[in-house]
Amino acid sequence: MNERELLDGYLLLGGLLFAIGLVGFLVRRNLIVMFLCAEMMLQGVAVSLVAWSRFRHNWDGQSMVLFIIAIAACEAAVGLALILALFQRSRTLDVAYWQDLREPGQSRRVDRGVPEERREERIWPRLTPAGVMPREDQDKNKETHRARV
Amino acid sequence: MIAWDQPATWAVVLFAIGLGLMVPNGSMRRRAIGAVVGLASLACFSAAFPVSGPWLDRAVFRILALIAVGSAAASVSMRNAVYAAVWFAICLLGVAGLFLYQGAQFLGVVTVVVYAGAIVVTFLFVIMLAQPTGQMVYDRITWGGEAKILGVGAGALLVAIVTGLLTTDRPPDDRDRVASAIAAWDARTAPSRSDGIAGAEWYLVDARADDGGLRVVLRNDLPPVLLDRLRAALPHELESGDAPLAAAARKQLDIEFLSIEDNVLHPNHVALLGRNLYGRHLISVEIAGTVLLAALVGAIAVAMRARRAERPYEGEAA
Amino acid sequence: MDRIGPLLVVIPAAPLISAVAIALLAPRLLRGIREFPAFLTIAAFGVSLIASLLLLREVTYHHDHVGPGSPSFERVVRLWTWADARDAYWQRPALPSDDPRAESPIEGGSRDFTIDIALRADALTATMLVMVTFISTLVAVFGMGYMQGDRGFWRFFAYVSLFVFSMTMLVSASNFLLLFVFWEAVGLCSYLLIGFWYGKPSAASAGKKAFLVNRVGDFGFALGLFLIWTTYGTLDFHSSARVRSDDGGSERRILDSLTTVPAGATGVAWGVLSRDAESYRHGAIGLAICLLLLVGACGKSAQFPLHVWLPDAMEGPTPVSALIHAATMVTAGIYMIARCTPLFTASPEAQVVVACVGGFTALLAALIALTQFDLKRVLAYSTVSQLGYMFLALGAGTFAGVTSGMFHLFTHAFFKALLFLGSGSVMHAMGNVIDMRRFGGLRKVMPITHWTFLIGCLALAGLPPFAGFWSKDAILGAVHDRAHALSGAHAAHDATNLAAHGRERADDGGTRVVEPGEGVWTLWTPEQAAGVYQWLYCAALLTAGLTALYTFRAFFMTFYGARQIPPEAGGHAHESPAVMTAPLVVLAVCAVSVGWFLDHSYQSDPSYLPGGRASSGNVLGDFLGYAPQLAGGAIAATRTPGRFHFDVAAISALIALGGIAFAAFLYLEDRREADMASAFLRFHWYRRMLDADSIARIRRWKSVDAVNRWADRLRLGWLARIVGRGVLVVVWVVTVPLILTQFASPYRLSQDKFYFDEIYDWTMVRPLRWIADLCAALDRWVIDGTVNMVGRIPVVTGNLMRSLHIGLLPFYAVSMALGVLVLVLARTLWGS
Amino acid sequence: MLTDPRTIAWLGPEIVLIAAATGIVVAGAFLRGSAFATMRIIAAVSILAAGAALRVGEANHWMTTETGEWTGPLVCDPLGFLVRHLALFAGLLLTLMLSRGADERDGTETLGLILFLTVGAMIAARANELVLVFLGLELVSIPTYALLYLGRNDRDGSEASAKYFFLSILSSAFFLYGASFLYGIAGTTWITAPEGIASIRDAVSRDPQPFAMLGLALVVAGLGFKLAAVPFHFYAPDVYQGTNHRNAAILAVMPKVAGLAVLIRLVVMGLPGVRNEVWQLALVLSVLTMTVGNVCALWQTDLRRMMAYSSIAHAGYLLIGIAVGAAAVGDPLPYGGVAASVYYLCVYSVATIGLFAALQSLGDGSRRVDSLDHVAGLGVTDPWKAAALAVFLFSLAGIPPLAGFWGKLTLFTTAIGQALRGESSMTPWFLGLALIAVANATIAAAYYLRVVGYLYFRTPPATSADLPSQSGPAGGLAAFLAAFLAAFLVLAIGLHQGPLAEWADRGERGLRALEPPPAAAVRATGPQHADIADRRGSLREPPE
Repeated sequence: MNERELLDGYLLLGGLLFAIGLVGFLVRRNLIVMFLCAEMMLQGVAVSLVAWSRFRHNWDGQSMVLFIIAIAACEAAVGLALILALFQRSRTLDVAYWQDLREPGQSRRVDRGVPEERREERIWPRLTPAGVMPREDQDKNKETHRARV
Repeated sequence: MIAWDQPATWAVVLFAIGLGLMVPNGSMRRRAIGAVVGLASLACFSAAFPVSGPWLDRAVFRILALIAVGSAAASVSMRNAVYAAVWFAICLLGVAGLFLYQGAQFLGVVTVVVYAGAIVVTFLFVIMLAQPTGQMVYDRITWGGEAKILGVGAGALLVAIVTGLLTTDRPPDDRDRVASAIAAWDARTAPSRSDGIAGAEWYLVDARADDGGLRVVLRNDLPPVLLDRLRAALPHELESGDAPLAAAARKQLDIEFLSIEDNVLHPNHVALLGRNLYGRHLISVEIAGTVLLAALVGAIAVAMRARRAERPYEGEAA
Repeated sequence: MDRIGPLLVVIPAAPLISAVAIALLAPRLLRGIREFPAFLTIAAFGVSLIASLLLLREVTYHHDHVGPGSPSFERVVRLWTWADARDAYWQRPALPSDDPRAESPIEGGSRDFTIDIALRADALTATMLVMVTFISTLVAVFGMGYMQGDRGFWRFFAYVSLFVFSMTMLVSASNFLLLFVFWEAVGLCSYLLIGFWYGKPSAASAGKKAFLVNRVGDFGFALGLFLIWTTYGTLDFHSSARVRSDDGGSERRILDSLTTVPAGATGVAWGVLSRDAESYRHGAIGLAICLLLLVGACGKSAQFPLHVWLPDAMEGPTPVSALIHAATMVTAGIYMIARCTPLFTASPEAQVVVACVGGFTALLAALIALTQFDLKRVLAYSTVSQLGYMFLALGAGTFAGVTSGMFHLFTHAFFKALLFLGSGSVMHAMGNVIDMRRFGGLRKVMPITHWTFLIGCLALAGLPPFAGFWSKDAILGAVHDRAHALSGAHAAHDATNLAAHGRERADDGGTRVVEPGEGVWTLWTPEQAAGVYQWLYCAALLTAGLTALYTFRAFFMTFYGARQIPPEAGGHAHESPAVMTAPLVVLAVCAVSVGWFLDHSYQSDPSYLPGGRASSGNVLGDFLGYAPQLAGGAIAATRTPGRFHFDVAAISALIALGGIAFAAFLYLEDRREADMASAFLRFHWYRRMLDADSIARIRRWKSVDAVNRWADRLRLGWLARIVGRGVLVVVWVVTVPLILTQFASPYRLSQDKFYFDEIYDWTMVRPLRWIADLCAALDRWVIDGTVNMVGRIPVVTGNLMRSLHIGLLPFYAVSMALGVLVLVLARTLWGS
Repeated sequence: MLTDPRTIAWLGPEIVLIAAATGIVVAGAFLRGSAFATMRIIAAVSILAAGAALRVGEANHWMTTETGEWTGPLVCDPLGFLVRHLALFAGLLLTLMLSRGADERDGTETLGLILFLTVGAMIAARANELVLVFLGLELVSIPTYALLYLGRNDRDGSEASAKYFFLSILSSAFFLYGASFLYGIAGTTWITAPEGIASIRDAVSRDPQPFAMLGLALVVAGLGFKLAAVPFHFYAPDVYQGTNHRNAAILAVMPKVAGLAVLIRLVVMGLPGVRNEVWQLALVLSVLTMTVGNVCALWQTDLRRMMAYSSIAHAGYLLIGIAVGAAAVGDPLPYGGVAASVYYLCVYSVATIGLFAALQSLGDGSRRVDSLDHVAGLGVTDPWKAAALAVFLFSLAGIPPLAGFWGKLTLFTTAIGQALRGESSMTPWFLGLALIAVANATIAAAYYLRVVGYLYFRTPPATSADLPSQSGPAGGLAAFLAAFLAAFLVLAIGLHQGPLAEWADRGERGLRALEPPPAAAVRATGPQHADIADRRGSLREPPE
């Protein structure tokens, strides 16, 4: 691969990553996933930068990627704390939940075409209590438990 | 205006369709179709951007690219946030591989360690903390039909723009002209030589003409014999293509050598990167430290505030 | 040590501090200390007065050291640059033309709009400052007694302090914009003080009237300023020494805000009034500027078309009338025109207009003043009349004219303030009754007021040793000389316009400098103008007689005759307290002495000042001669050795004596005016006119004769006789008596102020109201519809835009992303 | 660079602030809640000390750097000097604005974050390097996320912080993507540099390729978010409404200060090669922004929402200066676009912070002043604060003797000047821009004066429960002090407009001193690469 091809390929890859992240940011509703997608956009930027750095034979691009990673970590720290706080307040991670603040006179957008939520019977695994040896009679349905795990 | 005969165009269109089908809003089958279309789109992209070189190189590149882009698309389309995070981690691995392929070893490692190792794990942690029971309806739909169209359209538009820029014929600059001259010379004289240059772009780093003459920078892994021949032939070769360039070359032709290992592929890669980081970017490093501190303080304050019982805003009846 | 800068700052600062302190402290914190505002105000005014006197001394000191090369002295203190807009105006280069008036085409280029907060010290400013601060100090002392017990005691002093601040700033401003700002500020103070007792409907409406009428004048003034700026590219009075260096910044000081610019500093001189080539653009634009400025001056100084507000302004407290509406604010128009002398000198037609306005107003107001019964109103019309005198003097356009106008302004301030304060004293004693028919014979009750009022009346009437005599004589002499000079000058008025227009000379730098000579007459010839001035001279003489008559009419009605005290006085009418009489005495001393103290023309031969210029024989005139706009240019060319016009003085003094005598005849013992008027209205003369004898007399009139003869010649005698008789009967029997008796008898005319208010009501107010009604209808149905539609555009757009803010985060993100991509597309597709 | 003592001197104010912020945060962890007043005094004193350090450290240099001395990643020039002063002053006012009742519990964190944020704006004001620019902007953003959440502990506050956070990271991504292209074109992260050292400016001038346009548009998008320019403005109304006055003040000022400085350095001065595109972009954005901001602000009843739209509109005015500056870049005559923009930024910032401070001082721990009705009749009940509010509103509306008037005047005159003196193809654009700006100013007057009307011509609410309390609310006194300071400054600038205009002018001239000689000297189709000597690291190292 010559330099130009390498550059073009990486720029395209960066663009694709950025675009996929953008699409995810725009269409996903889970706050955490949106944030993940934003990080993906930064990955696209990083790929572009590294490609340019190689093409220009210059370190600055790689240094910049390091800074981007650092800042992404900062944003993740604040952002995740924030998301947690939001979740504690609303008990949901749905971004569409947050539309109280809007222009007066506008109506709240409601979900359309909500698919049926599958309410399947779930049996959650139970771990055996640690530390002490379980007595025989403590777990009446040992068999089923084991079968389900 | 839109060149429908180009694979790049189809690639973009398929990209849009595939992503549109993949993002969560529909049935499993639709998403599977989307994935297939997406793969087709990637194939079109690879057709639109052919690469040269040894097949192993090409294959590695293609595989890494496929991992990165494919897992990114998968991450976006997963209904479950945990899966999305995991796919994102895989995507990061692909990106790290791409970094390594570019010679950015340190960045590759850092991406794996910091991103995949720390940030994504934190994400997962938060997802675990914040995930209520049951499957989330909102993860399975978008907030409206037009949202999907607009969002996917925006992404596709961006890809279209980047692709368009990359495939448009850029006006040739000095470097391109010199490269084509070298390539022409190579093609003409290669039969009489035993060693071809095999892609002038690979060797030509830079070429720049100014009032002082023409300065050409080549990578220094050319055979010396070939170099002398090239030096002799270049002005003549340029004569047919670009008169001012040839005039500059006749006036003075400097050919310098540059080892790519001197730079981003240097054996002491990390040392040089560190030198750059703590030299040119010293102040930036300091400021980045400040940003980290500020983020730390902010995150702790937010977390502690969130832990406290909700207190109504000043005076507002709760 | 140069003390001019600090002094100039201290003079307005002290009243400003006083005003702010009173407004902040008096109503709440110092409610208990009633006298605090008055003392603070008096102290502040005292400080200003002392600073003004020191400034006068400084300026005089500098005058003594003025070299022969630079006959003027000015000092500009730039406090800071208020407005500084780079390249605010793009001046088109003037096209070269054959018109000799386009002497100095203005260079094209960008103009900075720069307004400095700059104060100036020169002779004119120093004179005005001394006058203003002196009068205001006395008025403040008087006001402390007069306003005692009023609910708005602190408010009064806050307003007065604010007024004095504005007035001192007005007279020490160094550019037109600053002048205009404080011009408005004094107008505001005037408005506030006229409507001081805002609960009283007449006071409120008088305030409104003053405000509105002044707006008309200010409108003209503002237009004049715009024209000045577009013509000269600056609003500075004179060449300030601001060098506009190439990089534009090095000269401007930032931190040292108190920068004194030396008078002799070189640099690009671009003041409006400076003796710089481009400043003397005259002709049509100059005339327009002058007339617009005149409109402004007419508004502020209550001249003929806009004089109606001043008499009503007497609704304010009497100290205010003395300070603002007699001595200081109303002279702002005079000051402004005197300040703009170079502009007016360049367009003599404007001067004629100024003189006509002044002369006509003087006569008109004097006629009105003859029959008023309100003491303050008499004095108000007298003020209008005296201001008319000053305008007349300024309109004479010679050095003597301008200085005599300023001289009259100076003396008038003292005796008119005295008269107003005297009338205030009377009002105070009479329980706020001001109708002269309701009191009389007060000379025993209020001896000090009586004597000081007498002195004021004598000064106003213009009897020899008193102040008004000297200044009025100077004005009459200046107008007289001007008329003669013009009628004699037309021989010298060469056919070539250029010679009259100015002389050219090359100065040292080789640039062409126009020494302006006599201005250009285009509308009428100098001899016509001479005729106008002749008439104005006669009118002024007549006004002098009328002045004496109405002054002493008021004096006799108030202090002589049968003793009569209205019940409002509460039975204890007495002389005012010392705090009120002391200012009267001080002013009386001034009114006696200031004239002969300043005017020495009667005793000295024409002498020469240092610098080789002729002395006008008047200390004030010589002093003003150092002011830059009087020191050079065309006005300096009209400077002649002063001489005392014994003939004019004698005539005017005799006329004044006659007026006094007539007033004494009518009003001294018993009031015959009313009898005469009633007799006049009892139709004796009318009946006499209708008897056969008088009809026969009419028939013998030549015009009637001529008609008859024409009729005879055409053999239509019978018809003419019938028609003629019919017409005669109709005219003489029905119409004329009705008009004359009911509306147009001289007495009624005078008493009803020549119906100016009614005329304005019918010609301006009511048509305007009709137009307004029409407009309202039009507005409601046509314009409003359109405007509402236009006005709805933002609202509709807003609603449209607002509907985008739906509160949904992903939507916002999509909008952002699409916005970016549109930008990218626009740039990559269109850009390439 | 480390050994250069000038670096320490140049970074002195920032060092002081960071040290103070760290100290406050650490001490606050131990003295939670009890020492808020002390901490606030320490913060204010540290800002003043930073101001002093700014003067001391830079006074010796900014005169010399006016001549164009290149100082590496940190530019030391009059523009940075002015903007850093502005940031410090804004930081001081914000520190004073913290209300005790509301912020006491997180007071130390809040103070520290405000100081960090100030540092961010100061860094962004003078960064001459892409990385540093990005870091400066992030140092403004990241504390803002936390402050938004801390400011108001209710649903609206959470929603506001969520919206701001997510849209902000999106805009950061855009900015970075654009920056990556600019870096790629140039092969270096220097924005401007003297001859011989590669810089983005030189590279783009040599080769204005399509990637430059892409980078330009993306960077402008990222910065447009900071400025709240249409279509990146959507967050502003919701976020302002959903947070408290102090945070609204931060949002209205700090990102704008940082964003405008970066816009000037990176886009106007850094990309002269595509100046036509830049000015067209800025012009279109300007028209859109001020129009949308103003028309949406009409008939708003929520004060902060109205102020959000107002701040959007003012961003549009700021962009006028950017358009003019970009159109005139490279011209020998300084047309004052950048200076007008910076000047306007100063007067806008002071008035806006003051307005929010006055509003904050009206409310107290138990009351809030959010809607127009809450300030009805304030002229009667609380004349001083009403007067302060009126001063700010008049200034924002551009009524003559106040500072805002001069800002608008200079902006509009520069636009007209550019129309008259620029290339003839620009004339209709800039004339139209000036006309639209004037029309917008009249629309703006409508809603500002409406508030004034509420202040003075409405009767106050009958029940005293609705009245903002007047008896010294806790912390309200300091906020009132801030409002008073700002009002004083607005009046002072209005009456004595010269020095600030001079500073702004000097700022623009300082930028122009760094400009390369006229573009004719550079070959139009030169090679696009960064200079080789730099890359080899042998011939000429950029000073470090």
